[in-house]
Amino acid sequence: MNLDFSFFTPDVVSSFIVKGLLFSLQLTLFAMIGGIVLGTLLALMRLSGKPWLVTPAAAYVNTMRSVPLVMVILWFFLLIPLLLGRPLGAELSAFVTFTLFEAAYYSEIMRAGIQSVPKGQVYAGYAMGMNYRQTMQLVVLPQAFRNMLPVLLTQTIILFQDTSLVYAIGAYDLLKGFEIAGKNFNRPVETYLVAAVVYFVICFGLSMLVRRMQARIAIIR
Amino acid sequence: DTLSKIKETGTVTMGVRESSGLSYTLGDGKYVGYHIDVCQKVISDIRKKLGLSSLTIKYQPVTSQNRIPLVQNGTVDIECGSTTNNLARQKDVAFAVTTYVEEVRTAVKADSGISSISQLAGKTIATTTGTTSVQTLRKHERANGIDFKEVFGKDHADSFLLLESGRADAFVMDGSILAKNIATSKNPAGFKIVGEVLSVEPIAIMLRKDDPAFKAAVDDSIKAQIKSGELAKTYDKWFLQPIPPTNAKIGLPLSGATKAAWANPNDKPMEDYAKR
Amino acid sequence: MIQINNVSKWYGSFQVLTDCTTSIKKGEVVVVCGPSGSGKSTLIKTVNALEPFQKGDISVDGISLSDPKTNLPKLRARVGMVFQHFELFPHLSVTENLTLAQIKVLGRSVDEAKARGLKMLERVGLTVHKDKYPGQLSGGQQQRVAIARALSMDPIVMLFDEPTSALDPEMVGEVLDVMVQLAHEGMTMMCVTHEMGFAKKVSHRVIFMDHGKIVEDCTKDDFFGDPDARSVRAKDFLSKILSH
Amino acid sequence: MIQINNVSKWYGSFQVLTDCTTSIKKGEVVVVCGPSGSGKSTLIKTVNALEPFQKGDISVDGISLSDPKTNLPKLRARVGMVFQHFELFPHLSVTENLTLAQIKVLGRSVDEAKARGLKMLERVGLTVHKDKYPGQLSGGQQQRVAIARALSMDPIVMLFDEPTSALDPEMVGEVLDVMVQLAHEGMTMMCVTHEMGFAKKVSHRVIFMDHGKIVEDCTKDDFFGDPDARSVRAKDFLSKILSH
Amino acid sequence: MTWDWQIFCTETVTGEVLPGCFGRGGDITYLDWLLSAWGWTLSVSALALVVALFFGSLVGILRTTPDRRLVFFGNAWTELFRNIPLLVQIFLWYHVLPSLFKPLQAFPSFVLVVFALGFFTSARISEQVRAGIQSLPRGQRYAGLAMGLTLPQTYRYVLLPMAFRIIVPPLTSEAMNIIKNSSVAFAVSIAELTMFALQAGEETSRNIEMYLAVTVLYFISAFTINRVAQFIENRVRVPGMIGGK
Ligand SMILES: Nc1ncnc2c1ncn2[C@@H]1O[C@H](COP(=O)(O)OP(=O)(O)OP(=O)(O)O)[C@@H](O)[C@H]1O
Ligand SMILES: Nc1ncnc2c1ncn2[C@@H]1O[C@H](COP(=O)(O)OP(=O)(O)OP(=O)(O)O)[C@@H](O)[C@H]1O
Ligand SMILES: [Mg+2]
Ligand SMILES: [Mg+2]
Repeated sequence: MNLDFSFFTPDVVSSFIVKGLLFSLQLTLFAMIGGIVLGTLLALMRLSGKPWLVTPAAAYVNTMRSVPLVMVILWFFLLIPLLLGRPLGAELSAFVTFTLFEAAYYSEIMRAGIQSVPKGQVYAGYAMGMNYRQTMQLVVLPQAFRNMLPVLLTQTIILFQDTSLVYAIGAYDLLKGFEIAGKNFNRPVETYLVAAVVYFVICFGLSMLVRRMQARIAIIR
Repeated sequence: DTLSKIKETGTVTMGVRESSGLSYTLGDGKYVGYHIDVCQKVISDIRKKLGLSSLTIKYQPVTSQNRIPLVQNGTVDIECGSTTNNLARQKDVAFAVTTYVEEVRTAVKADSGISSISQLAGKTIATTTGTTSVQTLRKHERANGIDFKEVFGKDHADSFLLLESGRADAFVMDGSILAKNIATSKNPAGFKIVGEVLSVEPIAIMLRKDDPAFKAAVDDSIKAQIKSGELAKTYDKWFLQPIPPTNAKIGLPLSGATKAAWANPNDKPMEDYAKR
Repeated sequence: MIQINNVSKWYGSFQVLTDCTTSIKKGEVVVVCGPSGSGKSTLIKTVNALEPFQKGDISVDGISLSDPKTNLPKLRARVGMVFQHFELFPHLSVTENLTLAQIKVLGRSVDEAKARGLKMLERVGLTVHKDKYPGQLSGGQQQRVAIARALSMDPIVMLFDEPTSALDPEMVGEVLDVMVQLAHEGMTMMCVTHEMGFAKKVSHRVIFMDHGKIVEDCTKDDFFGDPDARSVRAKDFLSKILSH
Repeated sequence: MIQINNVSKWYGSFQVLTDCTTSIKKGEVVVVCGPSGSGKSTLIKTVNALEPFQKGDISVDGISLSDPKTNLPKLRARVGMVFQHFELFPHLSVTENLTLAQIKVLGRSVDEAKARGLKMLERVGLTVHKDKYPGQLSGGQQQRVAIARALSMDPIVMLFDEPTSALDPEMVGEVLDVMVQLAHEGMTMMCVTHEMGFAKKVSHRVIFMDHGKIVEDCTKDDFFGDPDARSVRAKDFLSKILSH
Repeated sequence: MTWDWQIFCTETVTGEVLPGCFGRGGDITYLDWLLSAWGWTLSVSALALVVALFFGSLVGILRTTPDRRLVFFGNAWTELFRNIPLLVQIFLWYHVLPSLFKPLQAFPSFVLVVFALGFFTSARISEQVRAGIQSLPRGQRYAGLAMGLTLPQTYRYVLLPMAFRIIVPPLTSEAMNIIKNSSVAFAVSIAELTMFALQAGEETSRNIEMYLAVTVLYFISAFTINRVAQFIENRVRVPGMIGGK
């Protein structure tokens, strides 16, 4: 196999790759933060013990987890304009869909995290006069979050890779950048090889970074 | 309706493809190609007609799966990718007069000795998922009783790679796409386009249904471009001259079918071409 | 100070507490003992409404728990509680553990809370560890911090749920010492514990529970001095606990 | 029976055991005590090679552990071990817990293994629970099953690592009773425990460890009878343990 | 918007609507095609799941052994396969590796995609298996060894039965993910549900109907897995322990 990377000029990188990379990173960051916040709320609903909160939260999470993300993206993109009566841009649509979808996954992680905090901690919070919100916010969630950091990270790496599914609605992400460059120059093998390396470096770097961060914020036991 | 919406908002949303023969991106939000040039001319004509001093064009990349819903739901005002005008689609959307007639052909390796589709019995043929060529191939197989193995690339670059790497003996696809892939390949002399035309497809600008005023405005502009020879110039620019980003020449002369369509502007669907 | 009247509690159809009645006066030290699963932890948790109960009533300092108008968090802030497994907040430093509830619940300023917390920390003899995290302390030290944490809220009564049973035997002493000192200072205390030495030394009364019932509720001297007058179950329990 | 010669062990750069030497004769009962973290568990785990060590040698029944030709699993099968947290296999019933290793390691038939296991279960007085799962038993019962499990392998020596320290005080007695009986029957035993009553009653020798070193290794009578002759650390430890 | 459900009864070449919706004698309706695509999706998923469970468990176990080299190998495997997007991995398996290792060309794309998807998922399963084993008290391993079981026997009889019980829920998610991720198989010419949706949507211009049908089938497949896993979870629940642990 003769490989030809000569077309990979700085110009190509800046016009094809950088834009996609930025979008992927933005989308990942936004969906991660939004997803964790929303997911935590869903997890608290599911753990509340009140049927009128548990049932809708569980239904939402289970449905989202049973449908491929690309279908959710597409449905949201195609159907919401029909409901709203006006179109939503591909980007905005992607931000909203990813947040809603990832929330289902993050909620499962946060639920496990909350359950990993001993019940005695909740009792201790209450016993000191804290109310439900304070106990969750000051005692339980900080611990749940620290305990679950590695899993949250793994999910975020998946999320970063999944941003490529925005192809379905014509948004432009990192992988799309590589693919288009590959098609325009008709060098798919070379671009995919570079893509593999770039993704590996980013994702692996990310997991290293978080591993380091975790060592710093992990709970000393 | 679309014209008044354009006038009101001062913007028009153009549906574009990231990488098709007639419409592709150079990255950085730049979209170019034969159909895009045609559309830009159409839009500037419409701007003059509406008496606007400026009109912002928003580019909305579309895929073959979502382009029709996007035109239907109003996200896209004028779709300038490379969409085949056929009867099924006419139920959902409208088409402007045909701007280009695509011919489905076969690319093979130059040294393969294959010169006709009939030599492909028992061979492996590549084509791309989500294109009409797949169905064309199936029809052909059924009609002539030829049996060939099919492999489907996820996009044209993939399919071409199948041919290049020897996994497939032929690549059946729109002629313009074949020509472009060959022109930009590492060894353009190693491939050739052979054999009969498997199907003929009119390519047209796609518009929202039931908006005759807008369609008339677009049609008029295209007809004017044909008359003034501007369309032929645009064709020459994209099919016979070096094009970005690689400066390769596609080298696909104007076909008889396209000439005929220009001579007699119409929005007939693909099925009408097949009957002839 | 604490009035427990005919309290009963069920988990589903399983009755954990049956008709429990007792009261604790200001300055009194009461030890609760009994076999595992007899409902000691449950009883002590009902006192500051950590566990709801279905029948009867409890009042603390004259405030009824079953009154829907009672602000439970506010009441709990005035009742100190120490747990078997310490339940320090592992993600917070010792100082933060001591000040968190003072700031968030009592609304004290950070400085005020710190001053108060460090004073209590000094009292349990751990000032040097103020910047460590709970995980860096031994069990005995953690439990003493937990006591300091409860004390820094200026409680009117302290509840202890087996404060020494998760400790290495070597460390039991240091925690008991702090508790003895508290008792001598006149703190009202309700302690679930199996440390009979502690009960003998400082308690005024002993409550013995079995199967969710208060089986014995008598003075320390009656309990230890006259085992033959006790119920069969209590006598058996005492002999098992004291035998080895 | 057991020979421990100049054993040293490091975790990275941290030395857990320093030059430990002692021996245990057939039929002897030796109690190991000392503060938390002093290396008691580590020492007892090196005896059946659960923890590797870097210097010195240990031999059990004449077989050297550091000899690369020694079949460690086979040797371990002949040494019974009981853990602080029981470590029954939670997914197996009591009977399955008792027979698993007999079948897989000793190659006994299922019937043979069952017969032997049930005999040991009877010995610890738990025959009625043979079909239950560990999670359905109390701590004391679980620990007795764990002892029966070790015994059903016909061990030549039994190692105990704080077998009662995770138990409710009420249940300590039932486990100690089983151990006392074993000792009386002449089993060779090495026990890490803080139960000084047990040590006084049945042990022949007491080993006191501190900071990875064997600080005292003397007869029971010397250890308890003459504390003033002991090292400062051991005396201090004894007074703490026995005070409450 | 109008629905056109008849489209599923249409013959795929002639475009005639067939009575009964199923084609006979070489005729194929879109419904026939849809069901066969579902079959491909399920076959790819099932086989990939087998591959993923096998390699994921193996690698996960290696990462908990005392041997440094095995741990390193396991870590490298996991990082490699989880940090590159699946679609890119598939491309490499299909287009790049065969040109480097000629023998790979002989493998049909079905086999390649099963392994590609299997290996990708194995990286995630290995994480879960490792976490499951490490969540068991250290004493369990000691107890097994102390009774004379060898290390493999300790894994087989003591650690793995509990570890797998603990990780049933995350494994369920992975099994559901594999169904969804199997859609990448279309990239290597497997006629599964996503390819069906792309192709049939293009041919009929009824994208919405096709997507709806495919979404429903994906949902049914994943949800069935979810129920089956729940059943397994209940079956293997250990008496006396909460939550099946
Ligand atoms: N959340 C719960 N749901 C159901 N039953 C429970 C619950 N919590 C406790 N119980 C049961 O209530 C009974 C009393 O429990 P409690 O914890 O009060 O006992 P205890 O006397 O404190 O025992 P220990 O000495 O073991 O701490 C026990 O039988 C226990 O199994
Ligand atoms: N895997 C390990 N890595 C590093 N250090 C360890 C490890 N296991 C034990 N240690 C350290 O070795 C020392 C001795 O531990 P060991 O468990 O033998 O103490 P112990 O005397 O049994 O204490 P305890 O009474 O708490 O059980 C302790 O300081 C402990 O922190
Ligand atoms: Mg209790
Ligand atoms: Mg120990």
